[in-house]
Parts: sequence; C-alpha cells; structure tokens
Amino acid sequence: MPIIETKHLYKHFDGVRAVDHLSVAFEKGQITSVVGPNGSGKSTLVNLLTGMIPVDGGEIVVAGSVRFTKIKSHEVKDYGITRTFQDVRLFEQMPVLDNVLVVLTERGVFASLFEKHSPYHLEKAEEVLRRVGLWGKRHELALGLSYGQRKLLEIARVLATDADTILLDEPFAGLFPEMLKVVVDICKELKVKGKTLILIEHNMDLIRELSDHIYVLDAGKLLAEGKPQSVLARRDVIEAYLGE
Amino acid sequence: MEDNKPKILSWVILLAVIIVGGFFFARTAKAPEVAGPISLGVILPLTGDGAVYGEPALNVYQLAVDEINKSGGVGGRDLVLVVEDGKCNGKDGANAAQKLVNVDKVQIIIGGICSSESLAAVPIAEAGKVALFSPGASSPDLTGRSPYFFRDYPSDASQGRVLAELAYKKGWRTVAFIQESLDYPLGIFKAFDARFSELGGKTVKEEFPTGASDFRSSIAKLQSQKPDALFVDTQAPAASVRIAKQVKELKWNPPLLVADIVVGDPKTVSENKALFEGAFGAEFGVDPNNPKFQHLLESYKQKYNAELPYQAYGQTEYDALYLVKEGIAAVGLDGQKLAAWSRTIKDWDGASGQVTIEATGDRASGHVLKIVKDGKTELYTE
Amino acid sequence: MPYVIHLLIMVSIYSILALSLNLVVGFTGLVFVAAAAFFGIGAYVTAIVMTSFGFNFFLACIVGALFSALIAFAIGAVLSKFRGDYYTLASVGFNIIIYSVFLNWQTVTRGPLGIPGIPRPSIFGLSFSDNFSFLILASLLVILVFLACRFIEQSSFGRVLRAIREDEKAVSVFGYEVLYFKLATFVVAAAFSAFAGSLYASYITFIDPSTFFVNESIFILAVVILGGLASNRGAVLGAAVLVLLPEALRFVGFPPDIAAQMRQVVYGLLLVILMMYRPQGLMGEYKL
Amino acid sequence: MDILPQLILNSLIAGSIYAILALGFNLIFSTVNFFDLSYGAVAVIGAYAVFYFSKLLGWPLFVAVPLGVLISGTIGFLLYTSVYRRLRMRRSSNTVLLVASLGVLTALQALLAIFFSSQFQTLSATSSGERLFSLFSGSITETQVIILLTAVAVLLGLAFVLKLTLFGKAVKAVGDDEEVAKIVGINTDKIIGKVFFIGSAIAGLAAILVGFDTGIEPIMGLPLLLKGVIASIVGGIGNVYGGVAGAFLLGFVENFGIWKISGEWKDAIAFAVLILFLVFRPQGIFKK
Repeated sequence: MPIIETKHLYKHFDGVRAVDHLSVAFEKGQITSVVGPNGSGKSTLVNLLTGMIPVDGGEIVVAGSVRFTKIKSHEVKDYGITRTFQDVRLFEQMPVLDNVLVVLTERGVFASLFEKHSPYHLEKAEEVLRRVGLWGKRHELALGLSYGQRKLLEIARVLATDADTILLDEPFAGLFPEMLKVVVDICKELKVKGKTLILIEHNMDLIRELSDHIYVLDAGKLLAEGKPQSVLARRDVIEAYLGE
Repeated sequence: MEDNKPKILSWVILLAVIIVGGFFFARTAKAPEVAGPISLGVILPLTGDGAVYGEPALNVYQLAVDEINKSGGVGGRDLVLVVEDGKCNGKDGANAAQKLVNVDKVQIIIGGICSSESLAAVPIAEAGKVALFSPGASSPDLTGRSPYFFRDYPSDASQGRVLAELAYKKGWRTVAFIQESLDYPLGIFKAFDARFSELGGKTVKEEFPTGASDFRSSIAKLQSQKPDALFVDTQAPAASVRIAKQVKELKWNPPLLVADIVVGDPKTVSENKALFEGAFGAEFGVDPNNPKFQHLLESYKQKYNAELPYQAYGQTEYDALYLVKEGIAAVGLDGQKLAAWSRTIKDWDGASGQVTIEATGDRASGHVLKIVKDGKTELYTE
Repeated sequence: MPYVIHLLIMVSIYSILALSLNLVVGFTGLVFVAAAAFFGIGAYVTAIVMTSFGFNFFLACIVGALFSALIAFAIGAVLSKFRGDYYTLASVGFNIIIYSVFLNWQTVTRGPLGIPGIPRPSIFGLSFSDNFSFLILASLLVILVFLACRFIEQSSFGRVLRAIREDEKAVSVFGYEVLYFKLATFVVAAAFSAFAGSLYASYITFIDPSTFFVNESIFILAVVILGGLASNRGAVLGAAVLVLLPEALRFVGFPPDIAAQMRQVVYGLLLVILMMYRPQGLMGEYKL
Repeated sequence: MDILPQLILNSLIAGSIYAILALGFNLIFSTVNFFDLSYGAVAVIGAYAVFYFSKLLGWPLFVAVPLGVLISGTIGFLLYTSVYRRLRMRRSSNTVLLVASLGVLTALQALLAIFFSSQFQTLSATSSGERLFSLFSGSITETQVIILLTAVAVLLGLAFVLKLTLFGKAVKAVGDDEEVAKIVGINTDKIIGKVFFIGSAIAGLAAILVGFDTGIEPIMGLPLLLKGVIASIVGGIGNVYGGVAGAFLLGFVENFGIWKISGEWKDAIAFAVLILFLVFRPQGIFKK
C-alpha cells in the first residue's frame, strides 16, 4: 500500500514546468529512489511533498485516504513525514545537541514554554548523535562542523523525529567513504524497522544497492519506473542522464 | 565552564562602570556653599529644532550675568551659570533638571525655554525644593502647576485671544490655520479657536509634522475652502518662511496672521519682506521706548555683533536674571524662599515693562498687536 | 547621590526595553525597529488612565501592558508575513504610524501638548514618590522581566525561537507553527516594553510624542546590539553603557550643542564598528 | 476654486523627486541586493555641498551644482570601499549591512548638523520672486519645472546606460548573479563601485533639487531615504523602472491623502501604502 501518492501533481516557476502532471506512489516500508538529471524536478517534488512550496495543481494522497492540494509545512510532521535538505539546512548558530533537541520537544507554544528538555529527550539525542558519531561534538556550534559532519547531523535530526516516512535529498553527495557507510547502514536499518524511505540521489551504485523501486524524472515528467536494475539499463534513461 | 569567562568579564565591566560612575558623580556633587560664586541652573535647548531659541537665550543670560557681576554681583558674590541642554523635550528636560537639582545643587533654575522642558522639570524642582523660573515657556498647562514654578513670559492663551479679536474686528469670519504638530503652535491655535468661535467665527485647520517641507497640497486644500485669512502657526520662523513662500507660489495672497516668533524676529521679517508684508502678529510687549530694553538691544549688538532675535523672549530672559538677583538679595539663596518671594513681585520695572507675578506663577499682562511693514515690525493701532 | 539614583532609574527603564527587544531581535532574529512604539503605548495608556480615570499605577501598568499586547498581536500578525530587510522596513512603518497616532489623535493623547502631571505610583498607602523607592520598584521590575526572559530562553520555547532565527522553513517542517511562536514572542516583548513605558511616564511625570519616534527605536536597537544579541545580561549591560555614556559626556565639558550631535556620531560609528568587527555585540552569542 | 489641477501638479512634483530617489536607490539595490540606508545621508551631503559652495563661498550655480552631485557620488563610492565592500567580502548577512548602513546614516546626519548647524537652509537665491507658470488653474514654479524635466532626463539617461552600453550589461549580470558574473570575467568590484557612485550621485541630485524647491536640513536624510525606499518597493524592488511608477503612485496617494484626510497623516499614509503593498503585492507593481 502506498504511503504517499501524487496525482497529476503540477508546479511551475515563471512558466517553466518543474513538475509536470506527475503521478507517482511510494510504498510503505520500502526504499524508493527518485533519479534524474539536474533540473528534472526531484527537489521540487520533495519540496511539494513537505509543503515548502505551494502546489499549483493535482493532489497529494497520504496513507491512501488523506487527500490534499494544500499542505502547510508544519502539518507535514503530523503525517509522520520528515526530510533532509539538499543544501543541508542546520540551525547554524546553535550547538549540535540543540539541533537535535529541537525536534524532540513539545510543539505547542504554551506546552513548550513550560517545558525544559527532559532526561528522556537527552537520552534520545545521545542515542542518535552517538549513532552518527557526533556525541563528542554536542557542545559545538553547527556552523563549525565539516561538510560531512553537517550531513550526518541532519541525518541524526531525522532519526530523532521517529518519523515513519523519511525524504532524503541527496544524502550521500560529497561524503567520505567511512561517513558514507554510516549513512548507508542507517538507511538499511531504517528499512528493517519498517520505515518508508524516499531517496533523491545521483549515486547509481548506491541506488542499485538500496532501492526497491525507482522513478526516473526528466523535465518534470516521469520517464521510467520499475526495479532499479531494469530501469537503469534502459537506453532512454541513460541518454537522459548523459544529456543532449 | 570555559565559556563563562567572557560573561564574568562583562559583569566585572558593568560593575566597574557603575562604581566608577557613582564615585565620579558623588565626587562632583557638592554641598551648597555659603561663600564663593552663586550657581544658577539653566535649562534651554541647545540642539534640535529648539536650538534657534536656546542659543540667543544663552547669550542674553551671559550678558546679564556679566553686567551683574561687574556691578558687584549679589552681596559681593558672583553669579555663574550651570547650563544643561533640555533639547526642547520632556525627557531631556527632566534629565537636565535632575542633574542641576541633585548634582549641582542649585537653588534656582532658569528655564526651560520650551514648555515641554518646563513641564518635565517642575516635579523634579518641586521635589528638590528648587525654584523654577521660566522666561519663555508659554503653555497654558503651566499656569498654577506648582508653587515652585513661575514665569515672566505670559501664557499663550493671551496671544491667541488677542489675534482672534483682531481677526473678528477685521470682519473675517473664517480663518484658515496651517499649524505644526507641536505644543507651542497648538497652544496658540487652541486659544485662538476658543476666542474666535466664541465671537462667532470659524477656523479650518491643516496640521503638518515637524520636518515637513512640502506644504503645497495642504495650502491648496485650505485655499479651496475660501477662508478670509491664513494663520501661519509654526514652532520656528524657518517653517513659516517656507509656508509663506509656497503660499505665494500658489498665487494666493490672503491676509496673513503669524505667530510672535515671526514678528519678533527682525532677521526673518527683513529678509522675507515680500512674503510677510502686511502680516499681523501679536507680540508680547516689546516697548522700543523702554530704556532698559534699549540698553539690552545695544549691549547685545555690541557684545555679539548681531541684532537680538526673538526680542519678546530676549527681554524676559534679561529680566529673569535681574529678578533672580533681587530675589537672592531679598530672601537669600534658598529655592523655597525664592519661589515664595516670586509671588510678591509687583510692578517691577524691567526691559519687558512692568512685571507682576500672579499667585498662579503666571505673569500678568499680555500681548500687543503688531504688523509687518516694509520689512519691519511695527506696533499696530486701529 | 540622587543623580546616581536618577541615572540608575533610566538604566532600569532601558534595561527592560532592551531585554524585551532582545527577545525579538536576539532570540528570534527579527530586526525590529519599532520598540519605541510599544514603549509609547505603555506610557500613553498609563498616563491617560492615571490622569483621566484616576487608576492606580499598578493597575494602569497592567492595562498598558494588555493594550500594548493587543496592538502587538494585530501588528505582529501582519509583520510575521515579512522576513529579513522587509520586516525591518515594515516595522519602521509601524513606528511612524503609531507615532502619528500619538501626535494626531489629540482628543485622547493631547497630541504635541503632551500629558503633564502623571502621578507617581502608590499602593496600600505606600508611596513611591521619592526617587530611591522608585528605583527599588524599577529594579524589581527589571529583575522580574529579566527572570521572565531567562525563563523563556531556557525553555524549549526558547530553543525553538533560536531555531526559527536560524532557519524558519526548516523548523516548520519539524512540526512547529512558526507564526504562533513569533507572534507569542512579539506580544510578550510588547507587554514588557509597555512596563518600561509605564515606569517612564510615572517617573518623568510628563510625556509627549517626541520621545517615541523612530530614533528612539534605533537607540534601543543599538543598546541590544551593543550589549549582545541573545544575551539577557548583555541587554542590561548595553543599557547601562549607552545610558551612562552620554551622561559622562556632560561632565567631560564638551560644548553642549556639539555634545548631543557627537553622541549621535558615536552611536552611528559604534553600530558600524560592531557590524564590522563584532556583529554579536559585547556579550552576545548570536551574529546577525 | 478647483483644487484638482493643483493637486495633480503637486503630486507630479513630489512624484518626480521620489522617482529620482528611487532610480538611484533601485540601481544600487538591484546590483548589491541589500538596503543601503546611508543613501539618504549621502543625498543630503550633496545638497549641503551646493549650499557651501554657492551660499557660503558665492560660487556660481553651474559650478556648485555639478560639484555637489560629484561629491555625493564620491561619498557613496567611498562608503562602499571602506565599509560595505569589506562586509560583503566577509559574507556578512544583509541584516549586518542594513544595520551598518543605519549607523552610517546616523553618524553622517549628525556630522552635517555639527558643521552646518541643524537649522533649516534654502538653496534658492531669494525666498520670492521666482518665475511662476500657470497650468490649467494650478501654478508651478521654475524650479519645479526643472524637477519634472530632471526626473525625465535621469530616467532616460539611466535607461540608455543600462540598456545600450557594455557597462549596463555588466551591471545587469552582476545583479543577476555576482558569482557567475565573476566567472565570465567581469570585474564585479569595479562595477559595484561605479554603481555606488552613479546611484549616490543621482541621490545627491534629488536632494539638491529639494534644496532649491523647499530647503534642506541635516535630518532630511531619513525621510528622503524612506520615500525612495517606499517608491522602490511599491514599484518593484530591483526593477529600475518600477521605482518610477511607485514614486508617482506615492506622490499621488500622499497629496490626495492630504486632500481627503489631513496633512498630519502624510507620513503615516506613505507607510500604510508600503505595508499594504508588502502584504498584498510584495513583488511591487512590476516584477524584477
């Protein structure tokens, strides 16, 4: 059963169709990858799914029943969805620990005002930070981290939310091998735990290794879909990737 | 806790600032002396829009103090001025008064020139039992405000009233006002409006915020209401000049009424002859034949090489110092006694004519009508 | 000594203003240039209900804070739509609009005439008419506001604010309704600023619109930035330095007409130098 | 008397001044993308330079006016090289640049007040006796005719430079993406320096015209700046021509506001227009 589906989803920027009547579905408990050349609409799709930008047409269906054309970004969490960002958006001038704690504490205005982080929150933060190897840097400001560490912190933040559906926007790009392994392992663990992963990636080897299903986008349209091995072998897909 | 260091350091700095500051202020504070020069507090605007009044006022004070000291001071003691900038607003007026009362320990403060300065200074002077003597604040709000406050400049109520009566006599029934949004111009308007409506006339008004420079649309709007005369009512002469110029540029030539700050400023009137020709104003009693006033004009010119501006204020400022001198000679240097003494001033001959202070602290007597003729202000007689 | 007390009262008033503005600028990261508007609303409401309706100071204080909060709610709802420089500009706009109301709504505010004769506080026969007791009252309020700000800072709410300052969109994806947080902070800051206004009105006993113009807002912003963004102690430090500095200039013997302008030059250069070399201020932890 | 023709004329005159201001401001903004608040002070410096040369030294206007324009341009250029370039090289945020330019504005205005006193001055030779022209039933002075013509000339001149010269293309490239411009071999620093010079010179020209029409004072920098900014945003920030449309809209709204509401609300009306636009049409009349 698909956890998220899009139906004729449409988005344009100044007349350019970034996502063009796209209908895709992401199965529960699986890793689905979205690939395509730069500018094919992958990140736009993720931004539409998380309410970061308004939808121009079509609809998004969550858990088979909730349909909406408008979603506010702060409501995304209620559907068990969370994400990372292609350009790594951390809370720069805050310590690493606070970057994680902020996704653990109360969401309400009043509730959060009368709450300080509890031992439970701290435990959870420690768990995820240790998982990505940043516990030792918990008091440092996020902006002082290396690029790889920043990506790991973003993954830790996502882990802390315990969301069921996780959208990872280029999680492997620019990582050194040892860090890459950590992230790949985390993806596998998440799948074992029954989480749904949506992966935007360029690393074809990892996509082959991890994905259950892939969608290939080109100019906002669906070019191909299916099992990674078969799809990635298709001539039109390769051409779209190599361009021109 | 390595990151606490800068915080602790800052706390130390803060503490040091307070302690050093406190010490500094405490050291500067001194007890009232029985010998040596007598300190007189002065509050006037030296910066901002009001500075145009503050600067000549300070000159007049200094002139009078020099004269008094040359003739032996008060009981052999010289007078010195402790000057603070009240900036023509309440906050700085209060700050200035606090310093004069509590640090310099003066017994009498001459000021402020502006009503806002004075209004804010009154409670501070009263709490410190210091007399507050204003030669320029004209707000009706100051009437009877405190037993420690008095002034030798009459309340605005009289300026507006006199002009309203003139306007009615001239047969004008609708007078347009273009008024700056400040206390002094508003005070004049209120007094004028009250008297004029009582007589059966009507006012129409456009206000503008301080600092505005384009009045054309306001003027055009007033013009379209076909008033019999236009009252240009601003805090300082510069704005009146701007407005009068724009009125002419719109080819409108109504009979003009202006505030005393225009007719009282020979420079403005002579430099803008064409603009203000025939304008009426009510100035508070400048009597060119008064020998003391003549003496003031001459000494001012001699000392500062300039014509005394705002003569209506100059005369009361000059008198204020001499009144203070007499007061100290009569009852001693004591704020409470000086304030009480002020109420006994009656028909005292000064540069501004005969001064009488009423029980409310206001000066008795009021404004006389003036007209601008050929670049000069003359007494107007019907 | 009374003069020192006077200065400390002024420091207290500006400390409250800086503490509350720091909630908006330092913690939430919104460069708000209309602090003087809420300062003024507090002062005007207090002055009006005390002089015209004979309210007790403390009641007037609360009425002022509520009124200020109410207006902040309306303004905040509009302002929260803006970000960055547009927020700053729009806030300047609101300051000028509110100032215009003080100046032009003369039936209520007496316009440029100002409101004289505002009484000093008293309660249960206890009067705060002398400056020393007033200083105690003002200090108590500073401590109260300081503790409230620290409480906010240390709560989860405070952490969310800082996260909003860093990346509003990212926070919202994690389930926070950013608008409510911004609005709540804004309303609280406005209410605190109104306390400062009440103290000011009752202390000086006379208010007029000129005190609540944009330049006062810029001054309060300079206090916050100098003291340190996102630092409550920094706010108090900034208030102490910038209130005492010009007073010290009085004693140095600058000619008074130049001294006032020199002060403006010093504020201006201070802002430039801080931005160039220490954009987080003296004790701040956050750089603009 | 029919007030309408006069009101339209007044709106056009005010709009022309705002248009010149907006052209310069928008040129700078569209290239560097931050709000340069010192723009207002730079403008007033030009007017004071003319005042100094023509009124105090007695030089003829055809020397004094171009010199004033040049001085404004030079000051703008120097501010860029000494303050803004350094901050931009450090990748400071727009807010830092905004606060720094606010500091520059405050300091420069105060310096002007120290050198020339804070009093109001006029640049025109005599306070009366200017030639008057009649149009329908409204009247307009010679200076005001010059203002209208200058606005048109500046607009056409700037359009020519931006559309048809290599420099204009480089300016557009820098404004679109500074990094890309650098890569294709444009000396972006030099271009931005020139833009600051030209924009500031235009600002100076506007202030000089105001000085001839009504007069100058040191604190007019802030209102001039704000009018330029409002016109730019309303017209479409970053769109050099949009600012002109915004300027005339602002001129008309202000002057008709005086007619229908009242003069004392003029500034409040201007900002209400700004806020309405920011809320309902943030991209302005014309998009960039």
